[in-house]
Amino acid sequence: MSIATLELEGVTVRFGGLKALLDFDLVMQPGELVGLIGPNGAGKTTAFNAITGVYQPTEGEVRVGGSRVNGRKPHQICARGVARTFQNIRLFRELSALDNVRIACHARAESGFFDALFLTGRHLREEARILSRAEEYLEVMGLGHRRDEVSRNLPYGEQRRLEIARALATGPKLLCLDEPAAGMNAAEKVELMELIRSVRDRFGIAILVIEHDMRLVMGVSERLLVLDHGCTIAAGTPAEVRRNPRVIEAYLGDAYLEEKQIAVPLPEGSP
Amino acid sequence: MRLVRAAVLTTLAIVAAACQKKSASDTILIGHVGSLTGAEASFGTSTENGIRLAVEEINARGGIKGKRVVVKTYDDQGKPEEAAVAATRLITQDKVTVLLGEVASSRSLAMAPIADANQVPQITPTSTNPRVTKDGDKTRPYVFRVCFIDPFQGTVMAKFARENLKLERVAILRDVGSDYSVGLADYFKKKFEELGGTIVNDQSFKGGDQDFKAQLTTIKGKKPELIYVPGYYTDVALVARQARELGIKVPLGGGDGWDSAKLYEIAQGALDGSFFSNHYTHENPDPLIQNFVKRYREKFGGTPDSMAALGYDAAQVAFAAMARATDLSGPAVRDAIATTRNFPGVGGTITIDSDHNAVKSAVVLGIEKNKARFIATVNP
Amino acid sequence: MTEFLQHLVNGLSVGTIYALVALGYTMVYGVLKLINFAHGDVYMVGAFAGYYLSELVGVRPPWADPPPGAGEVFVKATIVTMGAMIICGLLGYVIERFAYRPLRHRARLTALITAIGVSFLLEFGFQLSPLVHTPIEFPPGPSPRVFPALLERVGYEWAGVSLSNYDIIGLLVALGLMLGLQFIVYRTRFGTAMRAVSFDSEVAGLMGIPVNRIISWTFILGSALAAAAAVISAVSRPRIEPLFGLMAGLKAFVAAVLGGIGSVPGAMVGGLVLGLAEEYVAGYTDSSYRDAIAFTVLILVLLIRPAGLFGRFTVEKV
Amino acid sequence: MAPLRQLLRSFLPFLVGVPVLLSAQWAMEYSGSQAYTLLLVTVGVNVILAVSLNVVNGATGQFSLGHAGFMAVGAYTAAKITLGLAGFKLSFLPAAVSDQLFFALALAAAMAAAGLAGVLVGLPSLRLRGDYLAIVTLGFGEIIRSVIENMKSLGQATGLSGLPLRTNLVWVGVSALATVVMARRLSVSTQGRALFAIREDEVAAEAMGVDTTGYKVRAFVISAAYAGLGGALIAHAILLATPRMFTFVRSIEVVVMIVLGGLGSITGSVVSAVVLTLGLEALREFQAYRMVVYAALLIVLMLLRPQGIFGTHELWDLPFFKRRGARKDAGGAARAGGAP
Repeated sequence: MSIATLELEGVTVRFGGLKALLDFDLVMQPGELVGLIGPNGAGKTTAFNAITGVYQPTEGEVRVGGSRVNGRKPHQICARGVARTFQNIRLFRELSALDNVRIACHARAESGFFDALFLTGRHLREEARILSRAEEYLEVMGLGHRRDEVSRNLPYGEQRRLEIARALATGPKLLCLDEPAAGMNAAEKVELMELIRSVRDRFGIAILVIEHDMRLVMGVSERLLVLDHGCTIAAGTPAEVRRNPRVIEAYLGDAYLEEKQIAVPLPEGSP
Repeated sequence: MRLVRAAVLTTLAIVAAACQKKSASDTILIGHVGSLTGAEASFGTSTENGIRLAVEEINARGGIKGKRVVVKTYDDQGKPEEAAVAATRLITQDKVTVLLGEVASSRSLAMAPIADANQVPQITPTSTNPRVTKDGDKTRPYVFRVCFIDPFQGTVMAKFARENLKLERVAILRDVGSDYSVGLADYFKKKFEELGGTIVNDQSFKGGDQDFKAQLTTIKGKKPELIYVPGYYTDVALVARQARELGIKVPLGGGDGWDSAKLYEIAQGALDGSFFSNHYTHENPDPLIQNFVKRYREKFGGTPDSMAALGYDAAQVAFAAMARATDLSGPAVRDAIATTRNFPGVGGTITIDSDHNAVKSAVVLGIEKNKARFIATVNP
Repeated sequence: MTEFLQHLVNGLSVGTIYALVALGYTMVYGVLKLINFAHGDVYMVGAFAGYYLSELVGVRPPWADPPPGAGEVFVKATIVTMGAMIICGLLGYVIERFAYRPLRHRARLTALITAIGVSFLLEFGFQLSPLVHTPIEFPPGPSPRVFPALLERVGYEWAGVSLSNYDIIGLLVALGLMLGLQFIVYRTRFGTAMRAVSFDSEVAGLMGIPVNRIISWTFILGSALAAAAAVISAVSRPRIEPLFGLMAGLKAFVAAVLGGIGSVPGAMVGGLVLGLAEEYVAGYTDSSYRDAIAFTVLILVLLIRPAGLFGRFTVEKV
Repeated sequence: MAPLRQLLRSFLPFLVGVPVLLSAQWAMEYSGSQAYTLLLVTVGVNVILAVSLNVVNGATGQFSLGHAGFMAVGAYTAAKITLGLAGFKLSFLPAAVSDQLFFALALAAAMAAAGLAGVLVGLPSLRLRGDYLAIVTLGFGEIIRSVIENMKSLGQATGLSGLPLRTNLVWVGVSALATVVMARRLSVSTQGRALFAIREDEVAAEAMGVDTTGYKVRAFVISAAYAGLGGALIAHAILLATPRMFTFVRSIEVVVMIVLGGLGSITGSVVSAVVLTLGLEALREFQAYRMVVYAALLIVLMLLRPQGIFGTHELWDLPFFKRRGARKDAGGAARAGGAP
């Protein structure tokens, strides 16, 4: 068995007395597409922050590619192959779409300040490589025509896609997407999920995606993890999770269930 | 972008206009670089007033060699770089015959090499640092001063304190931001210790500070018999008040930076019993001095301080030299300034020595009932 | 011990002035998040306003013959102080209205530059030689002026430690103003509106709060506070000149940052701590490092508590 | 052949610039007119200061107010070296060449020393932001000045005087050129973009693999090194280094230059440094009124053009220069117009 791309073992994050995430376990294998769902305030983003080094886990261990990353800074974790997007879009607003992606390519750059100041061969080759790679990612995300647009002027959906392009450009082994479809309409959402799946297939990377819309996430992910109040209440294939009463309870409340006597429907094409 | 273009064009137009002005042949242009704005604007403005008074007088007497004297003043904001640029402009563009300034040694030091290089004599009214007229070991050919140098004034007060007042224990409170104050304090300390006295404490402040009680409290604990505060009147008056408020009863001592009517106005009697060295005293019945004080009052209001008196003297020395010089070329005027002997200035009788320093006697003044009184003359 | 106590008194006396100026600073900052570089200069204008007003009302010094009665002293001191506060309040309003408001939605550095411009304008404008000679000489010109003794200084001595009624009045006024400000900020409608604007001026505007008016009043209040500080400081240290607000402004800013900028009690504590730190450093060590030490203290405090003593450190939500 | 071309490209601005500067210097000397030399030196030094400060304040978005402190470190380091080496000559070289070599050494040392100070000042930037950082950098500048004022070996308040005249148009020109080239190459390189990322969103930059702490310190170091260079040059032009030259007011002047030019715009900094320096010189005739006029102009300019002369753009981005290609880059033109 190959080394897991990401392993979280008993990760707990506390803010003062508040337990934002409790005893969280997650193992992701290369190329896996996993969904992380749960109601508001369930600790999904906290889990992301613990993985990417924005918060330090109070307890537990985070391993990327087999080595422990607790206490590492976000950029170091990024260098080990974990990239992310943000729930509230955090693009470099005043910079062009191309520059946004090129900045992310920096994570794999080897030349230093000296090379930049003296225009060494290494620097020039690197710049050329970065440019072509950045353009490639823009194309992949369907943003080629927006190359020179200032990112804050892009339409909302394109900003979301640009964030994904930017995250991809860091050359990750694991991509963490924080509600990538938030604020989109149904058609756009489906389109985006298809795109995410194709990205996974094309680059062969593992993807962890937070999504509110259960239906959507069930459609694309092979495995689901459900959080509520910081606790993992369910894990497994979409089909398993769908039937889990705790999930239904957390999501919809007992009253709703009793009244309607329904289970969460399965979207088309899911296993 | 119209704005940019407009700004650039205006700048160019003003520069061009400034360059076009040429001094007509029936006038003599002298330059003054002074701190008219900035933290030391008060001193620069005084000097400027003194110079203006001197110019007015010389023109009333028919000018020099039949030519009117015109003074051109540039502000340097109290910055050495600006002083250097202003001096360059006065010399190379305005073609001044003589350069006057600056008050502070640090700025005069920035101007001196330029005066030397362009062979235009510079007379500084109040820069007391010995290095102003020296370039390494040799005297700067074109730079002169009409004031004391730090060693002289510091030494005078040390001798006065030790020999006339028979003091044993003295504390120093110096303005660490002013080369003048640091210079005086250093030489005072050296001489006083040489004469067998003890410096019980050496504290410092920064010009413009509002509160000196921290230093004074510490000084009080050391029980000195005199506190030597070589600084400018702007700070000294507050120092004196706060010393009295803390119950320090010993006299204060200082240098010519004290000399200003403002000192007494702010101090309100807190300086009674104190001493300072100076060039002259307003009380001197000498008509030269009384005339100067009177005319200054008429023109500018208020009593001239030592900065004004020395600015006036610097201009007078320059005028006298120009009158004596064979022609108005830099070297000729320089030679004439260098041979100034026993020139009667309001700040004492000036003789320029081989180091281009003014040799003149100092007076020690005592303060009684919030007024300065002549105590002794100390010859160099 | 006497010396230690004397330093304590001195430090509190200096710290009071820092605190008073810092109070105005911190209020303006709290609402606008703008380093009002001109605050020190408003303080300076306050001192000069007091100076001119006392010339106009003819303040007589305590040693005049006959000495002014208690009633006269009180009336004239009140006129001078209140007058200076009103003049500075107006100045604050004008500065805010014409130099800062048009730039409110711009990058914050932009407003900083106009603040510097205003600061230069006041400093260098006041340094010009007088253009008007009657009834007052204005501008005052670069040489220092003597602030009149509004109130007779009464010195007390206790076990070798001397202090005066000036110090006591200053400290009491500062404490009173701090409490008053706390009251305004937390107990009045105006204060609630101020806090709302400070939190998010856009949303506050949507909630029907007249944002412009609140900001104007904050400026007026802050500037009036500066004037009060100036009069109190100038009475005990009666030398005023056009640049004397520069260092006071800087120190007040340091004090405000030290206390946690935006916090009223923070400004008070920051001012006193700064005053005491400077005092003890200048008194017990080489005094020429006084300013350096003040800044070192600041840097150390900020490295340990990046939001100052009373400031709340906000973690950015990711 | 390739490495040679590489080298050529790397030093191209200097290969063009140095002969121009040399001939300017020669023309100046030949005509015997030194009138504008010192003024041009001040202009050049201000360009160096503004462009280098822009690396920290404009590109990286860190608000530094301590530039004068770095200047002081550079000026004193270089002054100490030239004074210390005043008696030495490399006997196998002509005196002038030997002097210039020593000066080059002094400048390099000035940059190194100021860069080192930059590390020290850059460190708090890791924990502090915005105004807190501003006041701390200002404090560092004042501390540096305070230390100099108290050091006997540095001449206290008088400073170090009697420096040899070493700064000329060539040195200043080359240094200014080097500063501009540095800033420009940085801004189009991946390292420079990392700095922009920090300015735009520190959290996102960190998440995208930018070592924000490292890059902030590096920005400080580079900026400080060039400020030190500026300080060393001005000291050897007026032959003096005194604490008076390096007050926090000096730092503020540089901040004014970069904001007025447009934060982040290299050409903006250059133009504004030149215009402000020459403008103030032109106003010198007005004596004490000069500074009042300057202050009023500052306010009016900021109100009329809050984004600075160039906004965040470079000269070549402006519609004036790209009339032909204007339509192609609609985004750029919209940006140049500025936000409402």
